[in-house]
Amino acid sequence: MCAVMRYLIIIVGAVLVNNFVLNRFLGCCPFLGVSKKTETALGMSGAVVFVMTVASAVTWCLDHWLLDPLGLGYIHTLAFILVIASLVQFIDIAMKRFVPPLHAALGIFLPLITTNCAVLGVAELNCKNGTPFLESVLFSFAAALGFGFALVIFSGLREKLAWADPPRCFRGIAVALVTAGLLSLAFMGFNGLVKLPY
Amino acid sequence: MKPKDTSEHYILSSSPHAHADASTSRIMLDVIIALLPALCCGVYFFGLRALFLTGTCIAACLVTEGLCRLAMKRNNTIGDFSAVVTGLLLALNLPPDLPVWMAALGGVFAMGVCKQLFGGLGYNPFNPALAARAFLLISFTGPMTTWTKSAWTLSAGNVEATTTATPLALIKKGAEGFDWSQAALIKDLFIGNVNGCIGEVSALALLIGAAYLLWRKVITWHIPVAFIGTVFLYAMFKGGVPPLVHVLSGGCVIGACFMATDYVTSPITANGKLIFGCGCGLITMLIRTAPTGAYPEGVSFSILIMNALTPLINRFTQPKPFGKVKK
Amino acid sequence: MKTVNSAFKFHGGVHPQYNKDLAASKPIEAMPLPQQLVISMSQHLGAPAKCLVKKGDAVVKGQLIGERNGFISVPVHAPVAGTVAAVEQRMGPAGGWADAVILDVAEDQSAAPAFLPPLDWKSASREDLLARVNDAGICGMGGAGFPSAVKLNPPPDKHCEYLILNGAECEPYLTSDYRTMLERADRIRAGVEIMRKILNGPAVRIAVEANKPDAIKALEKAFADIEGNVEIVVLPVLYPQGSEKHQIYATVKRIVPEGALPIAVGCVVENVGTVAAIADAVEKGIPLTERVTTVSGDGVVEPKNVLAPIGTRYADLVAFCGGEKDGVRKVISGGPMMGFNVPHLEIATTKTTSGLLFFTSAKVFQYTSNACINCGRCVRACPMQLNPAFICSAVESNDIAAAQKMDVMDCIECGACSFGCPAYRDITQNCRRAKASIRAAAAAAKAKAAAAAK
Amino acid sequence: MTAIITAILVIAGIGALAALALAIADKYLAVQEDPRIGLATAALPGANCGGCGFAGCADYARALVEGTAAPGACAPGGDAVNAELAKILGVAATATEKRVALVKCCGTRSEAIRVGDYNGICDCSAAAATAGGDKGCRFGCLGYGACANVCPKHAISITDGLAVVDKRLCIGCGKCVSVCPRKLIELVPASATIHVLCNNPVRGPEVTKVCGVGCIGCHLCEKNAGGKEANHFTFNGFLAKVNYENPPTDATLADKCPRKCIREDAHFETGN
Repeated sequence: MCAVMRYLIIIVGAVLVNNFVLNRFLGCCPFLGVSKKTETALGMSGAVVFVMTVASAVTWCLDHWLLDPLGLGYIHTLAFILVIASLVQFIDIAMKRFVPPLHAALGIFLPLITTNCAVLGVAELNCKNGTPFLESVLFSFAAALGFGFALVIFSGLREKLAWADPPRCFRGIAVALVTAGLLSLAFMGFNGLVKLPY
Repeated sequence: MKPKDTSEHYILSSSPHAHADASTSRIMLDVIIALLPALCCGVYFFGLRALFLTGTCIAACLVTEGLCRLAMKRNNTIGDFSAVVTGLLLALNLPPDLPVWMAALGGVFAMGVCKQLFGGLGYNPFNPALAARAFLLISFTGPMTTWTKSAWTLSAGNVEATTTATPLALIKKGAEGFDWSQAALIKDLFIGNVNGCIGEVSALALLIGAAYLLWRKVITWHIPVAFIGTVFLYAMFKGGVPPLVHVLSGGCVIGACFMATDYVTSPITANGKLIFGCGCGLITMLIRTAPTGAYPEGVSFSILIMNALTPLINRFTQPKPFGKVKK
Repeated sequence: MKTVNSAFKFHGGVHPQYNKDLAASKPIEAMPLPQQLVISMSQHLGAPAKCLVKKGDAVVKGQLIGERNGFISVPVHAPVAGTVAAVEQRMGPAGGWADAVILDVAEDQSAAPAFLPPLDWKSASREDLLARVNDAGICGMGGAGFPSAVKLNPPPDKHCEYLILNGAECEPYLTSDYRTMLERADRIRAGVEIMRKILNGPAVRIAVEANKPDAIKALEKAFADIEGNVEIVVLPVLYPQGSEKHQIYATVKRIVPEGALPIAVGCVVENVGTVAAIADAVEKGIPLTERVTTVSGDGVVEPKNVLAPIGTRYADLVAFCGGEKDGVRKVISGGPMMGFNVPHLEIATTKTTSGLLFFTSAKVFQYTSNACINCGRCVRACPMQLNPAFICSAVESNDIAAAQKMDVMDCIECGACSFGCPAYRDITQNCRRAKASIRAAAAAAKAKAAAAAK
Repeated sequence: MTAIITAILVIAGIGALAALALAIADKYLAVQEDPRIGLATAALPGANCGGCGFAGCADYARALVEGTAAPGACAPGGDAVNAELAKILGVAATATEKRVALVKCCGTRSEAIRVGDYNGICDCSAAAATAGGDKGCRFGCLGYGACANVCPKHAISITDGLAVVDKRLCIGCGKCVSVCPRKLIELVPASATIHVLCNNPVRGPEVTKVCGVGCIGCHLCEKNAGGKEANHFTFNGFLAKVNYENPPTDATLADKCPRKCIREDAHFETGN
């Protein structure tokens, strides 16, 4: 299999087939929290793409060049959390300085990327699968794209739901969760569309 | 003391004071009428059980809708026939041999979870019939993909073979040495003498119904043409199985003409409809032709995914007002 | 002079049942004077006129009783001789309250009318003619009531290339313009020549819908020997063909930018009735004090085209047409697509009352709105190419900002969206509501800014 | 043992590096924000009612600190909050009395006539724009609930075609005042107990034609409340109005009103 094809499969697999939110159910907190407006969802997607790509690159280096040689594979989760947390803090500060409107729109959810299991999840997955560096970064990038894709679709649906008239007890997050479930159901159609190399 | 009211009051309302002869129930009735030929074909090919299954689905939908409205303390909306349409569409997308209770469950899911939970007709983001079908397919994969009773005959070379698979399942399996372009096969596919869901087999009956809907101006040409056109072109460039076989087999025609054109879950503008139709066709063919894909048929999933994208498509295909000046 | 078919079709539009045959064959009939007239000071678009009479004053026919009050305003004249019984607030056809002169009509109408001196348009100057249009109190008689003198006096940087006569009369039931074209084609011609002079010789396009072949013939006859660039443009039958912007597109294929007046694309559109009134005002000196009103609908005994003095109460008008039948449920001032419901018949006609329709329960649809099913009929019908369904949903969720973003301010309230809505939603009313709310917010912001500036 | 020490050292090292990076970022990229914004936001009640004219409490707080708004606009917070704000901003506090909304109409469906059967959107402005509204009195409450729909505290209910304010729930934000197309809602001191519930200034005969409880401007209330000198009522045309600078307290005024449009503590129990 030529390399380009392989990369394409990684991207399609991470965006559609094994979508982080709709298939692996990672990153559900921002998925529900920042999906009320499409604009905010787009901003959040951008932030996640950035954080996830950079984080996976950093964690890969950390894992391969520091932890593995020292035989410290068992504490990689701890180390990853540390790195990711400070990275997010850094982005938070930078964003506040350079794009304040986006910072204001993302509000509490930007620091929440720290605890976004998708970020840690992708680092863990790369670590577990022993993916090479370039593919790790690509996979993380694609996974974040998939997260963003799902988030933006979902925000569109929720904007439509804002005009809907569900029964009182289902208003707000309840009906959003049902919608997310149905969206996940729809994405099951991509099941097995491509065979992931790992 | 209240002053005496003058005689009977006139009605006061905002203009316009004239209205076209159109109503939601009339539209739904038109869809039901348009689906009747397909239902008749289903009954002809699969026997009375198909009719029974259809009745069950419709009854389940009606009862669920009524109960939901009652529980929500809202007006009863059974009279707008939308529940009948959903029940009918769901049944037409089920294999004729599905256990009756599963069909009923599908109806309950369609009405309860996919429609009334969002507030009823007009608010559901996904096509209820398709969501219910997908739900059944995921939950009961076996019964939903078993085709036992009605067998169709196909000839490969000089050998006549009887199979219980659907044409798409055969394509997926890669029926070796099979001549897909033979006239008899195309004819069977067109008439509906193949295995498949109750309502999807006969392209002829479905096209008659679609023509009726177009004539009644219930649907526009955009989605069906874009959908089927994309499937055709994709199959043409992909090679192998003739495009016509792809178009005529499985749920392509019923999906393009009846499911994707569902008002509530498809874009409102003509451009949006074209994008929607193309997207449906593309995803359908991706799922159908992926060698490792889990499903031989992708119509319902493709429409569901495009349903999810509909709000975004609407957002980016807003019409430009007459005389709008670019800012 | 030639007759051509319109080659430009605007987007959307609907085909309501026209039912024009009820009154189309009835010649214009002058009605006997009622006992009392209610003459509103606010019959036009813009500032109401300033009332010049008080209780007890005797007035003669044609006397100025309300003077122009601002740039966009027109004067009001007494249609008949009589005595002022009161000057008080009265409700107009659109539901707004304004000062009105209650005039007891004198039995003896022999007193000399106070008309303006007749002018010969060929020798009179452009300025004199314009002043006459102004002094005669002429405003658009099609519905909006825009002051004609303002329309005929474009700003110096704008040149009028086309004078378009609106004879489309696309509203169902109404036949007043049709009868005017049929019976007063010569007056329309005289008006066209006067307006051409005022506007420095623009090309003339007379727009008539194809369902009025008699009117087209009458106009062709009257205009047969006219010089210059004059064309009768036959428009396809489509509502709202009479909308200014759409008529301009259908006749000369120009698109009026949003928020602009037709003069922005070198056009002036005037209703045929107004053109005839201008001819009378110039050549005979008669101010605008009477107009043709179609009284029709299935709830009136004898549908007619009535020539009535302005200020005639609807009760008197319908009495002249044999009275209303039993079971009338709706009374509409204007046409069924854009007209106003009135709660009672004490309301009086104005310069813009083109019709008065009475509908019994057989023709009245009472409705309850259902949820939008997203069918897209309104999007296909909207001549302004808006998305009425989404605007309506947004307004119903009190999201006025979203409605504004979807250009609700461009809505012309033609009603094509509500007309075809299978869910019977109040789309037009919601658009109107959003527009009112946006205008109110803008006015409040302006007032706040003005207060802050102080 | 070495493994544990290596692990501790590695993690500590990563932590130290990250801390250093963050410290540098904080020093060079930080945005200076007035700390008073946070203080003011915290001092506000957080109801986000918008009664102050800003989009929520945080927005008002920002405007306060930037000097584009003055304290005293927060009705829900009352004096305590305004004093707190003034302290944060370092300006003198302006005392505000608690005010509540009053619907100046008592023409219920059973008392005031309707002149048409309205069929359209259930909204007062929409109804008022349709043939001037279906209520006979053109100054009276239409009862389609525009005020109730905007009330952030659900303090307004529609009873028998008339909007009624629950004084205990009302926070005096004034949103209802601006949406009423008839302009008949007024913010009045919560302590006032006698109100004239009518908004129709036209002559008596015109009023009695359309409403059983409309004020006809008979001046009896003024007479009963100690005459003109007592200055408890003012008049606008043929409409009595309570002078809320000097409100009457005599409960019998209500009974003595021949039109029954003067009500004691209109519709609601005494607020706090």
